Amino acid sequence: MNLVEKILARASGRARVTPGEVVIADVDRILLHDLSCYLTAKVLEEEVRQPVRYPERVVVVFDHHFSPPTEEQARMLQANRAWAQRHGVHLFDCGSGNIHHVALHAGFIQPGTVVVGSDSHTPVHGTVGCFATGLGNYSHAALGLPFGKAWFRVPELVRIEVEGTTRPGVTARDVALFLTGQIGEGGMIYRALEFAGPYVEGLEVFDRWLFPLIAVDVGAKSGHVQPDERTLNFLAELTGHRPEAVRGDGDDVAEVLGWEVSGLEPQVACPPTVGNVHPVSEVAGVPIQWAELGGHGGGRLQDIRLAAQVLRGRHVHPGVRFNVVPSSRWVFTQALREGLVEELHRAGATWFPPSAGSNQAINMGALAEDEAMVSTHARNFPGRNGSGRMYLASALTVAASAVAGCLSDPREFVR
Amino acid sequence: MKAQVRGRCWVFGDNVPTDAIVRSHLITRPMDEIRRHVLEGLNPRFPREVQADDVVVAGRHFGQSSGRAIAVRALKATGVGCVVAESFARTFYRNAFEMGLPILECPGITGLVSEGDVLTVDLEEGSVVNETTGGRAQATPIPPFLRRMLEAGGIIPIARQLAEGVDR
Amino acid sequence: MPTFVEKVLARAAGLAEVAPGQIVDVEPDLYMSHSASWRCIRALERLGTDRLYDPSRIAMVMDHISPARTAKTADDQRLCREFAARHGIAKFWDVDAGIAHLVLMEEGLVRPGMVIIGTDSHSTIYGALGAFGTGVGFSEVTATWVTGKLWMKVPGSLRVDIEGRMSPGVTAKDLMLWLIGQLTADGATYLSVEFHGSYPASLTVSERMTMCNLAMELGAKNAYVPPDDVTRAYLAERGVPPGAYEEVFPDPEAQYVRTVAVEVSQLEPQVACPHTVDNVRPIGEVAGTRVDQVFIGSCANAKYDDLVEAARILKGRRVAPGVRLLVTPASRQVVAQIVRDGTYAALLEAGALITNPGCGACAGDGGAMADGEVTFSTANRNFQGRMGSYRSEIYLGSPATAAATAVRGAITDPREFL
Amino acid sequence: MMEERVGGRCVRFGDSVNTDVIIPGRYLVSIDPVELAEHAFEPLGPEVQAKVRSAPVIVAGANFGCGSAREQAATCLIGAGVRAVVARSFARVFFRNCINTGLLAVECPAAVEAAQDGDEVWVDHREGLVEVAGRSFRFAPYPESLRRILESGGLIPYLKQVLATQAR
Repeated sequence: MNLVEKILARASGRARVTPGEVVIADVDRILLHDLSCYLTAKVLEEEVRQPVRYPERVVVVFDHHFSPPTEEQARMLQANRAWAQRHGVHLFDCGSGNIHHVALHAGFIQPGTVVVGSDSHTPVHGTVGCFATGLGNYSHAALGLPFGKAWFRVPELVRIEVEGTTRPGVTARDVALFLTGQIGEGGMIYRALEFAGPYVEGLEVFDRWLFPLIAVDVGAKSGHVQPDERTLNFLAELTGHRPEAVRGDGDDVAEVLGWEVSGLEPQVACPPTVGNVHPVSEVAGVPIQWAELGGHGGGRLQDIRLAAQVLRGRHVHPGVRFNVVPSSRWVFTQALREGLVEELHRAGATWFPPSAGSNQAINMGALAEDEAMVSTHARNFPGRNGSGRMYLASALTVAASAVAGCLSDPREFVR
Repeated sequence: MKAQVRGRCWVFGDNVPTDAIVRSHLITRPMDEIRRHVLEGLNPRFPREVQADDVVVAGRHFGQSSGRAIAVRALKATGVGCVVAESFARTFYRNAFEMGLPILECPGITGLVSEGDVLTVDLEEGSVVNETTGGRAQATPIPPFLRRMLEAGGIIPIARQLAEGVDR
Repeated sequence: MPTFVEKVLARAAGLAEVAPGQIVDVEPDLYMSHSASWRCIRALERLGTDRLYDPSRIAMVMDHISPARTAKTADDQRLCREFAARHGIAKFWDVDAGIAHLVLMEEGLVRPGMVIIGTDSHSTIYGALGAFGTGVGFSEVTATWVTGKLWMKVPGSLRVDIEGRMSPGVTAKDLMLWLIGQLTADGATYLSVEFHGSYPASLTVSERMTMCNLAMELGAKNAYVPPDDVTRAYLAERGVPPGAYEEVFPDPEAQYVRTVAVEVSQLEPQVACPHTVDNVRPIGEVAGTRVDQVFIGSCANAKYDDLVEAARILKGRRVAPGVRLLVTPASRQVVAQIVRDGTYAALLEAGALITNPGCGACAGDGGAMADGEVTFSTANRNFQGRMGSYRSEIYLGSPATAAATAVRGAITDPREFL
Repeated sequence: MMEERVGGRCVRFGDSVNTDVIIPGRYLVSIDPVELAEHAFEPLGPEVQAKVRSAPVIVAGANFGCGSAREQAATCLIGAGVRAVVARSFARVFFRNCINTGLLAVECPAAVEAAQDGDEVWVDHREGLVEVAGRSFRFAPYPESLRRILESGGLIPYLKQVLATQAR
């Protein structure tokens, strides 16, 4: 069995499972953010009327708001706090960081487990070798919270093998964007993805992170990297506890796709969709007014360090506002210790509280018509950020564009 | 669950995100308000003129992006009888059955219909008949597990049975 | 014999002298508009002219909502940016700069003897540098853009003589709240408030800003601290030499409507209770009141000194469980300072949520409360509904009291931590 | 253009009514009098709001309009149909904003003393007279310069006239 089948078989109490069959599996972790917690709790309280069976498995992170701008939103958070307290679930209030980064940093994600969440990018946790996927509020309210279970149709597994050595200025984010464009939105509906090959295996864990992250954007159910020594060391360092890993047997895959990325240019996902990916040379020169490090795929320490490489000795273009949103308090504190907060501030960037940042423009990130933002965020669909256009790119490209005032190839800035 | 839905169709393209079904800033509003803005960015006439039992037809990967269940709830609140698409984003697909909105995957459907055609959709057989043109298409039949959910009106009524393994 | 305001308005009106009650046309030296600038631009469109009297006197700072969270606000802000570019308005600061008042003072644009109008009522703050600052409506700023002139009624003056040294943990904010409690919210309506004596002379410009800022809550038209070496040093640090301004002092024989003498040695920390700024109690009477949120921000108390004061209490301690501590530094410069000296790290490690600089929760940009919630705030207003629900409450006090309150989760005398 | 004599039924308020009560900050995204009027006095509840909408005159105690410099505190009253505010005293920026938006604001402590909620109150700003239920009270009329602004309907219309005259 492959990794997904092994995890789902274990979780559903079966000797083996095969693609296509429906299983009812135990879930080890349920992740809810501020918006979905509210809606899920409402369904649970009003329609299901059952207690939360395993509160210790439930993690709520307020990340879309770093501070409620309206009374209506304050009420929603107040209701969430009361609900979390009543049921004894884990709560991380505003300013803790992005839901997925917080959950991982706080040690809630372990290899071989079933992780479900209302956020569609929940598959990102497959980075450490778990089966992770996004479910709707009704799944959580009807089965997850009251019974600790979820139904799954066992997916077919597709292995994506990436090899090659990228050139300086080309990052894991560029490779991930490139794959999104190659596979296409919806190209992998209902399937699970295994990211493999020397390129992916050679990456540090927080760079591998960027691959399972794209699973949902190509329509997949989940994405993972087989856990290895690096994964286990990473988790041991994070939590002080070295977990056991489950690995797939390797043969049970429906399809194997391969890419060689040595010659790759930096990539940009252009409006209106995540799959509309172009090499930076095709879009360089498009004026931008906003730049942001943040979101599920950005705001990592790695991103902040990369941006600092570009901004060292330079200043943000006067026509651009550059927002930096750390992915968690840990990252923020570490960036402060490394002097990166001062460095980026001095270069003209503005620091924001750890959160989802401009995702859906709840505290920030609404654009005027004809304005454009380049960011490390995961989505660029129209309507999420006011009237403007969103471009997605690597931290290097975001920083380089912030300096130039238009989409720019970061290789001109880092050598 | 009705066995058949008959109504005018509204046609949308590929990769329609949930953000386009319900825009982000509306999600905390009352459903009565949200309903009046469903899919308005793609077709402003839709929320104003949609009638009970109308059929939404879409291309590939309908309902991608955020897994917000409110996208399904809002579509349901417009009175739409069912959604027929080339394919669905998986969270949308789950949400639809879990909330009792009939949907059918029907490869080739977008080539068969034009906006405003009258369709008859048989949910049990999975057949789609374009009464305006006489064309027909066969959808992937709804798997028994999900059909049961749909017949129950969603996941909540059968949750206990599922959890206790009556299904096995 | 003229007071400060009579001298400064006479100069700006081109008259030898003016008397209280007289209506004069003055030529302000600087016109500040904040996030309301788009309204000024729309009013200008209604006027049907594009001719500005003197673009170099126009200053715009996008501080109240920073950055935008709706397309409408984003459009309004873009309108301001484009207007500034089109008219060559060099004194334009975007959403990342901070609170307008602070930005203008830090940039050395506010100088003794100047007459400054602003679309913000707390424009009285410019008195901290010996300037005349007053709040006006946006239509008035628009009219001044075009004509360079504005009518003003010369106010009478209130003189406050303040002597003594305060004990540690008691600040200029406590003094002002106490004074507002004593004189009430309209104790200085239409009046120019002058602060004299050894106490204001002993303060930093930052603390003087707090005093002149809060004078607005007495109903004052403007406020004033006589310029001195502290003022000159502040300006010199910002590249403004003494020759670049003319200090204005009241005549020793000046006529005041009222004179108040205050001795501050025995003053305790003070708290303004809901829902008016003059509902002031000594800390002992409200200590123990449970809070959900603490906000350290606003033009009253989010300056460098204020955040250092708060951090002194928070360093090595943690915000009480269940309490949110929201810190919004006043400006980019303040952020740079607190990052450099470790204050930022101390606040962060104590559990504070530090936002980007700006008006923040004081202007309704974050920090909203649900029914029944309570915020302790270092801002200058606690009116019903100002931070969310009409059924929530705001208590006002100093940064030190705010920090102590955050640690305990209930209103706390900061002297317990010093 | 403003008539010399305006008035009607009055609604009475106490001291220090602040601008956050008159028009909460969250509505300042608008400058339209009618839109703003919907939210005037919202913190005090719908009964008070209805009273204000049916009363052309506000009678208030000391320090009316204290708080922020927001001009919409005057604009929203105009939108609500208020023609005059008679107070014991005004916060100064509010007073300026009234003149500048063409709303009559009169300080007349004796009239405030005499007026009961619901009384007929009429103001003649040229004569400097407030009538309360038939009794007359004097106040100092506006200086010429302010009267011209007020009678033009506010500062912007006034300035428009001035600019037009200069252009001729």
